[in-house]
Amino acid sequence: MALTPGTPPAGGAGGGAELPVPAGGRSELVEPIVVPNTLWRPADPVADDRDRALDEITHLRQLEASGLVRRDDARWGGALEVIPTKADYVLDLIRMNSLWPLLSGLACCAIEMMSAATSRNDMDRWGMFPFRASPRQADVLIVAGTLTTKMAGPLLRLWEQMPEPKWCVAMGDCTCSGGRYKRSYSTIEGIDRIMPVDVYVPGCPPRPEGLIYGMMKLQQIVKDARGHWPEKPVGPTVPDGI
Amino acid sequence: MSVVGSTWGRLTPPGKALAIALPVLTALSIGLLAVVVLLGPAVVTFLGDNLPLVRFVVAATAVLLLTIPTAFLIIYMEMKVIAFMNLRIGPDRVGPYGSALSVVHGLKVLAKEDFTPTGADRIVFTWAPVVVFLASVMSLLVIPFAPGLFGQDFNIALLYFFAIGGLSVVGLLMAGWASFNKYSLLGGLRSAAQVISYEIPLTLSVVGLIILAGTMSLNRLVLDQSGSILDWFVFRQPLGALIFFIAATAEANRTPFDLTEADSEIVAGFATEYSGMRFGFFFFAEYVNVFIISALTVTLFFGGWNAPFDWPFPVAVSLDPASLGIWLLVLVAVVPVAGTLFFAAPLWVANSRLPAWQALVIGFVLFNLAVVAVGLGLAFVSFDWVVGLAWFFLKTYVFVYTFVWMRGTLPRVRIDQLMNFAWKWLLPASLLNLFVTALAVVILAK
Amino acid sequence: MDRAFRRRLELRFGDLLSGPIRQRHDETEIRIAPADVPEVMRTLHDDPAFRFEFLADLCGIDTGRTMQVAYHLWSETTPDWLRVIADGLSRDEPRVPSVTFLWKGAEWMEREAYDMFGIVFEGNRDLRRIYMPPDYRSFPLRKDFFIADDAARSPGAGVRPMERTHVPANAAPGGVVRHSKVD
Amino acid sequence: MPTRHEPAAPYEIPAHPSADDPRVTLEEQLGVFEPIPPYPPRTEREAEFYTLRDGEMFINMGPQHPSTHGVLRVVLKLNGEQVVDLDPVLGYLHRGVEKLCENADFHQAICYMDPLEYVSSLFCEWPAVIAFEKLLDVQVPRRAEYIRVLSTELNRVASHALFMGWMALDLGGLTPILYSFIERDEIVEMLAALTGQRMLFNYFRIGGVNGDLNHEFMSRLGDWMSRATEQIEANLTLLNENEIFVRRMRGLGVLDRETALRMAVSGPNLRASGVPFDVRRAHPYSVFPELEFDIPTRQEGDCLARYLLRMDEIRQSLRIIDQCLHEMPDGPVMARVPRLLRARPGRAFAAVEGPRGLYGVHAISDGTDQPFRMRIHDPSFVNLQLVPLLMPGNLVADTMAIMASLDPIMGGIDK
Repeated sequence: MALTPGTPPAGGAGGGAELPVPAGGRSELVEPIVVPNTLWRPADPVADDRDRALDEITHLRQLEASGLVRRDDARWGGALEVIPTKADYVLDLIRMNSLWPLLSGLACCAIEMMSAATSRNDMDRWGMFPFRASPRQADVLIVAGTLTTKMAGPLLRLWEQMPEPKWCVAMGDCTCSGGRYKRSYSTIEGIDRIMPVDVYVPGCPPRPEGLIYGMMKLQQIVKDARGHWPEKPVGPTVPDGI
Repeated sequence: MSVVGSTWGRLTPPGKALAIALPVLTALSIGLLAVVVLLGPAVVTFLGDNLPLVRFVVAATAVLLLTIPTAFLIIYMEMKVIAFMNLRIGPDRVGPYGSALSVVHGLKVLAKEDFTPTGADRIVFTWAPVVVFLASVMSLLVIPFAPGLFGQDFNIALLYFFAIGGLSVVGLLMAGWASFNKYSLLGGLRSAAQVISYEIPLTLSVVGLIILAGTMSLNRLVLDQSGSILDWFVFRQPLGALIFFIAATAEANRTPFDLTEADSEIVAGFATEYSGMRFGFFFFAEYVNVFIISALTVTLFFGGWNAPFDWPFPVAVSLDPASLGIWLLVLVAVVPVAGTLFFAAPLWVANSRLPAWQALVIGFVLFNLAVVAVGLGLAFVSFDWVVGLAWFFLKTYVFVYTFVWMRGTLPRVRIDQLMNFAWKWLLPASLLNLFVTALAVVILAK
Repeated sequence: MDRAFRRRLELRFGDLLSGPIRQRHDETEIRIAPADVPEVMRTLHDDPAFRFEFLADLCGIDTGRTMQVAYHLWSETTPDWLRVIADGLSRDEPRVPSVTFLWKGAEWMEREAYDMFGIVFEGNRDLRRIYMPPDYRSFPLRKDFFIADDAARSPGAGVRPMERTHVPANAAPGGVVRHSKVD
Repeated sequence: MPTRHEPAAPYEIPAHPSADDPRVTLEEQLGVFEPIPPYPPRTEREAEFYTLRDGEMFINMGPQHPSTHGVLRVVLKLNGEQVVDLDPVLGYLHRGVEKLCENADFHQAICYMDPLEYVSSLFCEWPAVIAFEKLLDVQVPRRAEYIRVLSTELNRVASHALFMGWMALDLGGLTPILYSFIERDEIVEMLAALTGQRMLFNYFRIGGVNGDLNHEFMSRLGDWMSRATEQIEANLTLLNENEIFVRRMRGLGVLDRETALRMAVSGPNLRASGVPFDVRRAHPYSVFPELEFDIPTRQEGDCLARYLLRMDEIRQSLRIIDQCLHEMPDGPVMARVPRLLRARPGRAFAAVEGPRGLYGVHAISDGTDQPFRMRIHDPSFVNLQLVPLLMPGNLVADTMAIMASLDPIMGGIDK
């Protein structure tokens, strides 16, 4: 796995600004699909302008130009606009409601992660409970605990073994920024140096309620992604100079 | 210039082409319809001539369609029941009381990325889930759900069932071998050893029952148990029933015998490398197996679709529409109106804010509900297959609940304990059961 | 402080001790040469007068000048912790005999000391890195291994900015290595 | 036999491959991840382990595995289902705590202690605090001592409750861990009311504790104590009367007395083998000489004995908590300690008895406000050495049982 540029510039230790920051599954919405009118010329000269590109002349503009109804009244046109994205939307509603975390804890936060799944505060209510032991069947990687340089490789391998669509939640200060071990010689200051992160849950460790809140934020992200998860930057993105 | 001409003039070339093509297509479709209408009777007669084929196709389709909601229902049941045993709430966000969550899980698994790991044997890896799933579905085919309601009934149905049940092991072994993963390999070998060694007590435990009934057709086995509750085989073969239940649990890889996907030992067993819908097939097959094992236990030992007691209020619906004559029309015309008014009037009287039309609407809905309820009640007491179906599913889900209960309660046994139990306890017990049964039959025959 | 215990130690290991026996609070500390570790340990473990059966801790120490290995022992014959310090290991080639022939459980602790300080325990049959990756290059707990933004790089080693004026005696000019006042 | 060791010679300004070093690429840090090392074996033990006889195979368990608690990695050498040998690989959670403590002053060093044993954090603070107090010759008020004992015993109960759940989970039981988490959450919430944090309560201070008992803590504690015994007994009946559970644990991983002493094991694993060594009695600290409680000991030394012994310790801890509540004196909870501490040069060693054994801290001061050397001795680090000793000959499923019965915590094992 090509994690780094071949010859990193010396002294580029802090240089993490220009790298592509992993956006948490977020991307702008697609344009509604319009059906170009290639079958007849409009009788209305207002709508019949030849200088515009052909695919801009749509049934909806016909309707607007005719002045009989407003564009929003066009039921079939509205359907044409909505249906293609609606399917993805439904798919995202489905994905949002069944997020299976990977049963992997690194350190202290793992205990709170387990506590978030147990009786007192029950993550199962949102369909997040079946902690899959195999990364092949997991949707969310909750990185709970300090990430050391020795553990980074196995963690990356886990992340790459998970099938798309997948999300990553950084739980705890150590995974968000290095936390109290930032100065140490064997820790990685925040997992976003080696993998894309969707939700950061700060705290040392965060309470289970905090984790559940983060997971609900992740649900919102999944819902807003509107089925465009392939556009999400996937795989490790490493700043220069590490 | 005529309207037609102006319209034709404004058409672009593709528009013109379409304008010409549309009538042609219409003509063609009409012709096709005519052909169908002409040849239809011949086809119908052909199907009528060999009805078993039709019946088989319909039954297979119905069974295949039955598995999916069954699996969803059992998954949801397991989630809720185990949550209840864990003092949790369980899923309650998706759908009413989280009832849609299992469907959502299934659809999500369907939409996941699905890949084959490097080094895996692609063909075997691809076909293993299909084999496992089909084995479950095919063994559903012989189970009599109700009098006259079964896929196929042939005199070696029980043998067929065990044969197909053994087929699922092949699938698990394929999955474990083809995954190119040592955990999967361990899981597959465990499942092979376990299922093969539990096949023997499973089969031997029902031989005594076969001796008593003299048949291997599940349908006739159920008919033998009709009558009072004491005719059920569980009272004539208690030891056999116990052995069958235990062996069946191991057969379905359920706790405490779920060594094949032991989460805490071998990560996910044979399914470690499976993702997406292939994993979904395993997931479904597990729960369909639970349903099948429960159904077979009910069929063999707990009377199948026989009611444990007769319906105390015999109702004879002898309504012959022809005998009513003109009154039938009156009935159809008057009863809905009267019923609607009957339900609507108290509402309208009681609530002064309620407009009359809303009261009428509500009344009409209530009336329809009442009609449906009465119809179902009549069907329940009059059509025996409805009664049978109800009893069958009731008993079956009692056993499904038992499986879930065991899963929530018991830890897992070790592989050597599993084998010792199979060979040192279950097998001698089943042989003893067989011997005693045969002896009793011979003595009684004298 | 157990004076009688101190006397017993002096009587038993009079010539083996490389320094005075120190006692503070509930601890008794003796110092020996690295070569004498097996003999002293075996005596402490087997002699019915001592019966130090329980090894509480084993750790390496880098005092900036030399390396040390400290063993903490417990026995029911004395209320004190006994600290045995194998003193005077060279920082370039630190070597000390292993005590795994008495306490096999010391194996991993010796591996840790090797991993952190580079101290070689002769006789330990599994002496490899235990924490750091196998291809790791240096020994983190040595005093000349600085973590990033280390205050010890600056003069006034380890003193917080609120008292910059105070420069402790142990702050070498340039503060390369932080020597210890304790020997 | 002297082993190959890497040349310790060049020690100029560090060539340390840490994440801060711009000269080191990430591949170098991530390292190789192969069950069979690509390099030639460095020790005879490694050479012996990594040679396969026919019929044997390696299986690499961890660092991410559901039942290696945390990121322990174990390379198993299997013969079918039977474990021939295994080699634990540590260091996946090595955070360099000792180095960080040497670069922090005494107050800051205490807060690095917490995450070591994230299930029983107070037991990691305690020896450090005692060692610093020895260095500084600080006398702790008696009320502070009582509060320390009270809070740590509560923490011990929480830790052992979690142990029960994990034990059952690794044996395949689904439900008990949720019950034990209910207990643990109650205790942790009341400790949060006392200390302000839910897991890593940085509560002990040099010369006392960080605050007196408050009303919420006392009310929660009384509420819990009134029903603790019944709840814990009820949870225990779920496992102790379970035939499968008992049959899988009895006679598994037997550890005899001499081996336990030779392995320098401490804590419940040692007492389950018949050695009544408990630091609270063997080398009394704090106010334990004034409290009366028993040291439960068992002779079998198998997994079941270790499990049952921890359950007995829960009952003893409840006794101690009860006495603390009755005998707690009034007074201050902090000694008069200057904000800027300067210990006089010297060494101190302090040890406490935790839920997993002897937690020790060996602190050296050189006159500055920072510990010159801070050695942290963790019991689970030593206890984990038992796994290669007890495992061979058992089945794969027993690996989980034995490892769970030793109750390791990775945060403490690789500091």
